[in-house]
Amino acid sequence: MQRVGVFVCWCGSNIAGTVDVAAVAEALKNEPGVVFSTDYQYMCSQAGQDIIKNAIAEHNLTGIVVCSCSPRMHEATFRKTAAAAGLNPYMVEIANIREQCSWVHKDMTTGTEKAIILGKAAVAKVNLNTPLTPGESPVTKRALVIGGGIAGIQTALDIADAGFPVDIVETKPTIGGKMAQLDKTFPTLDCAACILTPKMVDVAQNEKIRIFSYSEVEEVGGFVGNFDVKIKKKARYVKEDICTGCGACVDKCPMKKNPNEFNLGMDNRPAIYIPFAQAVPKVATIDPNACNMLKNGKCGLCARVCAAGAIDYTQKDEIIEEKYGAIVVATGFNPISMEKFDEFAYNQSKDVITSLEFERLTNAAGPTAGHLERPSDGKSPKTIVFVQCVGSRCDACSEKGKEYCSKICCMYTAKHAMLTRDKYPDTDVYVFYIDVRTPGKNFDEFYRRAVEEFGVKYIKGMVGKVTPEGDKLKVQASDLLSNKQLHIDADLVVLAAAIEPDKSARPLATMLTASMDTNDFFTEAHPKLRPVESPTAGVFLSGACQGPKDIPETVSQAGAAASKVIGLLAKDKLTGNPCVAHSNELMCNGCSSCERVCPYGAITYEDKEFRMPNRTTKIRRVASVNPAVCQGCGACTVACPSGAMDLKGFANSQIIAEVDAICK
Amino acid sequence: MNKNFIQEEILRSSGVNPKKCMKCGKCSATCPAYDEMEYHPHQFVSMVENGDIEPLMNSKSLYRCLSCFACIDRCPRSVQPAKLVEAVRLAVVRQQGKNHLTANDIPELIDDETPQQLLVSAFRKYTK
Amino acid sequence: MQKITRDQLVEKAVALLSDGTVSAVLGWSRGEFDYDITPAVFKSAEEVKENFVWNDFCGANFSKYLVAQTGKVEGKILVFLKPCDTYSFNQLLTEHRFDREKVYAVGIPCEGMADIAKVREIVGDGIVSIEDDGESLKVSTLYADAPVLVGAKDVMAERCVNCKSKKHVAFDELMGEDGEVIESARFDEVARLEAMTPDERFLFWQNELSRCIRCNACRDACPACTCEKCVFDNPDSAVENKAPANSFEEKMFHIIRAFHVAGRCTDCGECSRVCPQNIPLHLLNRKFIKDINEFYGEYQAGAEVGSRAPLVDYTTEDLEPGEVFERGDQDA
Amino acid sequence: MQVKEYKPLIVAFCCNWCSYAGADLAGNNRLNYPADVKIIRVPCSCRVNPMFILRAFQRGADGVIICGCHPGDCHYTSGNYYTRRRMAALFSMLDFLGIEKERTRVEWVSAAEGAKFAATMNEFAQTVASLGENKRLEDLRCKK
Repeated sequence: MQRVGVFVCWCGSNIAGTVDVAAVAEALKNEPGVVFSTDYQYMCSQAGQDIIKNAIAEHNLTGIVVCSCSPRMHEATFRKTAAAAGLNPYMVEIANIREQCSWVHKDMTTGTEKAIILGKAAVAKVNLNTPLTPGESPVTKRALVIGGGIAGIQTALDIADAGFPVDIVETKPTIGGKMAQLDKTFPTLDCAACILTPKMVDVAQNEKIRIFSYSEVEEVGGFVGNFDVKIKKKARYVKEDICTGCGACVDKCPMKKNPNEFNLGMDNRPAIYIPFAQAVPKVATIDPNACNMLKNGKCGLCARVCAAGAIDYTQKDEIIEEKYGAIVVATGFNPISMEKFDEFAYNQSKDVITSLEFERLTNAAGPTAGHLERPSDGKSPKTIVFVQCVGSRCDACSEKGKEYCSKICCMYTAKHAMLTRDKYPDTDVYVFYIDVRTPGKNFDEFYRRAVEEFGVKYIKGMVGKVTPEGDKLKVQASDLLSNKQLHIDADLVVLAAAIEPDKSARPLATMLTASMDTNDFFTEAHPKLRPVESPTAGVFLSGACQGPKDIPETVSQAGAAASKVIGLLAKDKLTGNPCVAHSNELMCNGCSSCERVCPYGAITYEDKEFRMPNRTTKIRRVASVNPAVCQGCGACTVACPSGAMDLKGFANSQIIAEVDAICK
Repeated sequence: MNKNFIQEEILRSSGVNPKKCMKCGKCSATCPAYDEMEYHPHQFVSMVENGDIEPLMNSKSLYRCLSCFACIDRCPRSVQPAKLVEAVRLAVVRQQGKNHLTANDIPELIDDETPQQLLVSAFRKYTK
Repeated sequence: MQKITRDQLVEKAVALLSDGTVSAVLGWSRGEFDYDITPAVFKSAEEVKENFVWNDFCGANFSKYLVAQTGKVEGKILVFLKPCDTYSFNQLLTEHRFDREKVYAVGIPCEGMADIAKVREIVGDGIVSIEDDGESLKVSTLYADAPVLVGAKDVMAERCVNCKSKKHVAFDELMGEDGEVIESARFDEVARLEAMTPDERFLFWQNELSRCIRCNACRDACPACTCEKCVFDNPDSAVENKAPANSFEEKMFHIIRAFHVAGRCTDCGECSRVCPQNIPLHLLNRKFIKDINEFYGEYQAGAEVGSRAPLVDYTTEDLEPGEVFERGDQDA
Repeated sequence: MQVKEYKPLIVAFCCNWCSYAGADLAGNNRLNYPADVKIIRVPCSCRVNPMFILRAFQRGADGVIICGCHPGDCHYTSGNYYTRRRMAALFSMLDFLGIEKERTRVEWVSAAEGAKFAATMNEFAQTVASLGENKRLEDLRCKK
C-alpha cells in the first residue's frame, strides 16, 4: 500500500477563488492510501515545495498528489521537488484543478465537488504508480540547421563556435535568405550586405560547418540525440568542389531570358547563374528548365568556356544520409501572394510593387543598380504611396489575408519612406497606416525622424482602390483624421505585404513530427518559457518560422536556439522518458499487432524459452520494446489483444482506476 | 423607442459585429459615394457601435449609399459596413410606423421588366 | 452427405503416420454421443483406425489446436482442414502462432456441417444415436418408436448455409477437388439488425446476451482467441472477471472479445457453434467485418499470410468516427 | 421534496499534446463548460482502449468523448489515425447493440483550440443530458 500525501494549492485566488481548497484537502484525507493532506497558497513556491519535501520525510510518503495547475505547467517542478526529497519523481501525480476546474467553473460548490473528484482520480492513479527510471541513449554530436537565412547562419555559427559540427541545408543555390535581398536595415540603416556577407563568409570558412545548398530534407527518422536524416542534394549540373565561381559560363550562356528569382523576376538571368556576387557557395547552378543542353541536348557552351571543367550535364540528385543529435528549423518566411488583392491593381500595373520588390529596386546590386526607377517605364517616380497592413490583421474568416500582425512592415515602410526622401527630396511620399507599431529599441525614434526630419506624409487611413490611368496610378484613400477621401495621382505604389511561413514548413513539420499553428508557424514548447524549442524533443526553432520577426529578434532567437542545441550536444547521454511501453513476456503472443502500429519501429521480437508445467519448456516468440526509441504513445497497448503490452506511467490499471474514481 | 433597442435591432438585422472593426478606414477609402455622404462608412460602423444612431437615421447619407458592397468586399476585418447602412435604412422605415407600400400601390409602380424577386425583397423591406 | 469418406481420411492418416511424414494426427473422435464430436490427437495408426470419426458433426476448426499441439509433438503433425479452417490457419501463421514447418496440412472438402440444435428442433430431446445415410440423418430418440429421417440440408448450420468459401487457402496436400470463394448472404442478418431502430436492436441483444452463462466456450474455441492469457482472466488487467455478475459484464465481455478479434476474425463461426446457449455471437464478428469492408475496403482475414489487418492500418483519408452514422442515415 | 437535478457524467480522454493543452487553453481563457466533464490525460488518443470506454459506461458514465490532435498533426505522427479506425469500428458496434450513438464521440481539438474545446464540451454535455441517464450499459451495482 502506498503512503500518499495530498497537497492542494490555492494558486492565490486562482484556485481558492472558486474551489474550497481546505474542503478538498479534507475530503481527500479519507481516500485509500492517503496519510497526509494539506493546502497552501502557492505550492510551486519555495515555501510550498518545502512543505512537500518535509511531508515526504516526516510521513514517509511513497507517492504524492498535487492538486494545482495543469501538469503541463508544473509537473516537472513537483517531480524535481519529489526527487530532491528522495522520492522517485514518477510517484507524483497532478490533479488539474485550475485550468480544468477553477478557471472554467464559476460556482464554488461545483468547483469544489469537481476538484475533489479530480483529486480522487489522481490519488487512485498514484496508488498504482511504480517508481520509474529513465533509460539512457547516446547523443550524436552534430547538428542540422534547416534553412540558410540569417537565422540559420547565426545558429550554425554559434553552434560551430562551441565546437560542434553543423550542417546547413538550404533549398536555394546560396545561403543568405531574405536578408541578402535587403538594401538597408532599420533602425540603424546599415547596409544589409555589409553585415550579412561577412557572416556568410564565416560560415563558408568554418571547418565545423558544411553547407548543403540547393538541397532539401527528404526524410527524418530517429529521435532526440539520434536523428537519421536523408538530405537530397539536387543536381546543379556543376561540380561544386571544382567550380571557381569565375562567372565565365554565366556571361556566355545564350539562354539569357529567365526571370531572376533573386530580383523577384524584375530582371533576367541566364540558364546557368550565380544568384548574386557574394553568394556562398559561389558556385554556378544550371536551371534545368531553362538550359537548352539539358532540355534538348543542344548547346554545351558553358562546358566549353569552363576552364576548370566543372560543368557536368549528367549530374544526378544525390541522397546524403547523416545522423544528427539536434535539428534547428530556420525555414523563414515569404511575402504572401498579392493575387487576391485586386483593389490594389498589383496584377494590372507593373508600378504596383511589394516592399520586397522595392527593396531590390533601391539595392545597389538590384535590377536598377540602386536607382529608383519605375518598373514600367524607368522614369523616376515623383509621388510614391506606401500602403501598410496589406493582408495582415485580417479577419479570421478572410480568405485573402492573415489574422496576425506581420510585425516588420511598419519599420521597413518607415525605412523605405525615409530613404526615398533622403535620396530624392523632391519626391512626395505618402504612407497610409492603420496603426504604426514601433516597439523596439530606437524604433519609434526612427519613425518620428521619418515624419519630422524627412517629411514623410503619414496618413491615418487605408487605401481603398488603385486604378492605373495613363502613366499614373489613381490612388483613392481615406484620411480618417481629417475625415476626407483623398485622391492621389501616384507614380509608384508599394504594398507592405503580410508575411507567411515558407511553403516547405508544413511538410517539414510532418517529417519532424513538430506541431504547427493554424497559420503554419511552428509552435514553441511554451510561448513564454520555452520559445525556441519545438514540443518535439531535439527540434529547435530559429527565426520567422516560429512567427514574424525582424532581424535583431531573429538573431537573438537564433543564438538562443544555438545555446539550446549546444546544451543538448554537450551531453554524452540523454535520459529518456521512462513512460514507455513494455511487454509482459508471459502474456505476449508474439502476434506482431503492436509492431505494426508502432510509429517508431521500437518493437522487435525474439524467441524465448519458457518453463511450462511438468518440467517442460516451450519456445515462444515475444515482443520487446526498445525504451530509447519508444516515445510512449501507447498505440501498441490497444493493438495488443492479450493486454501484454502496457504503458508505464499510463498503465491500463492506472487509467481504469481514474475512470473508476471519476465514475464512482 | 429606446436607443439601445434600436442599436440591438440594427445589429441583429444586419448580422454585423462592429467590434471587429480595427478603424482602418478602408471602407471609406473604397466608397464611390464618399463625397455625397455626410457620415462615411467607417463612421457608420463606429456610430452604430457607440449607439449613436439617431443622427444616422436622420442623415441623407443613408440614401447616398449605392449598396455597391465595395466596402464589404474590401474590409479586412469582414465587418460589412454596407449591411449596417441597410439595417439603419430598415430601422427608419420601421419607425415610420406604417407600411411604406401596400399591395394596391404596386401595379402602377412596376413595369414588365421588374423581376419578381425584387418585388418580394421590396415587400420584405418596406412593410412591417 | 460429406463427399469425402471416413475411410479415405483414415487411409490418408495411416499412410502418413506409417511413412513417417507425421508423428501425430489431429482429428475428430466420438464424444458422449454421436453428435458431440471431440478433437483428439492420435499418435498411432491403431488409434486412428479405432477412434477416428468423420461425419456431419465434425465442425471443429483444428487450426487453433496447432498452437498448443505443435509444441508438444516431435516431428510433424497432420491436420485435416476444411476450407473455412484454412483461413484461420493462415491468420494464425500471420500472427506467428505456430511453426508452419511442424504441420502437414491436408485440405479436405466440406459439404456443410449439421447443427444439433436444428436437429433437436425437429426431433425433440433425448437423441440417442444419429446415423448418416448420405442424403439424410437417421435420428433415434428415447421417446420415438422409430428413428426419424432428417434432411441433411434442413439441419445445416447457419455458418454453412452462408458458407463464404469452398476454396482452401492453405494446404500441403488436397484431397478431393478445391472449390471457389462464394458470394454468400452472410451479412444479410447483420443488415436486418442494422435496419432496426436502436431500441429494437437493444432488446434483441439484451435478449440474446442475457442468456450468456460466461462458460467461455466461445473464447476457448475461437481460433483468433489464442492469447497466452486472456485479459478477462488476468487480475492485472483491471477488467478481470470470470463469471457474469449482471447484464453489463457479458456485454462488456462480448464487445471486447469481438473488438479484440476485429480484423483478425476469419468468420469461421466456431463461437456460435460451441455456444451452449445458442447466442448468435458470430453476428458481432460479422458486424465488424461488414463495417471494415465498407469503411476501409474488402478484407478477408486469413486469405493470405502476412496481410495487414485493417485496425492496425490506416490511411490519411479514413472516415471520421462521427461519419459512421451519417453513412447509415444515407442508407436508410 | 426536492427533485435531484439530473447531471450527466462525462468522461473526456484527452491526448497530452493537443487536446489536453486545448483544455488548458480553454481554462486560460476562462471559457466555461459544465463541471460534469472530467478529463483524463492520456499520452495520445490511441492510448484509449475500448475497455476504458466500456468501463466508464459500466461505472455509470453517461457519455465518453475522446479528444486528440487533428489527423495529420499527431505528436506521434500516426496515433490518431489508429484511434479514428478503432473508434469508428467500436462506435458502430455500440450502435449495433442499440446503445445511443450520441453517447460516444471523437473530436479533434488542437492545442490552439481552447474555444473549440469548450464549445465541444458544452454541446456534448447538452446532447448527453438530453438523452438522460445511461441505462443500457451501466452496471447497476455501481450506481449510487
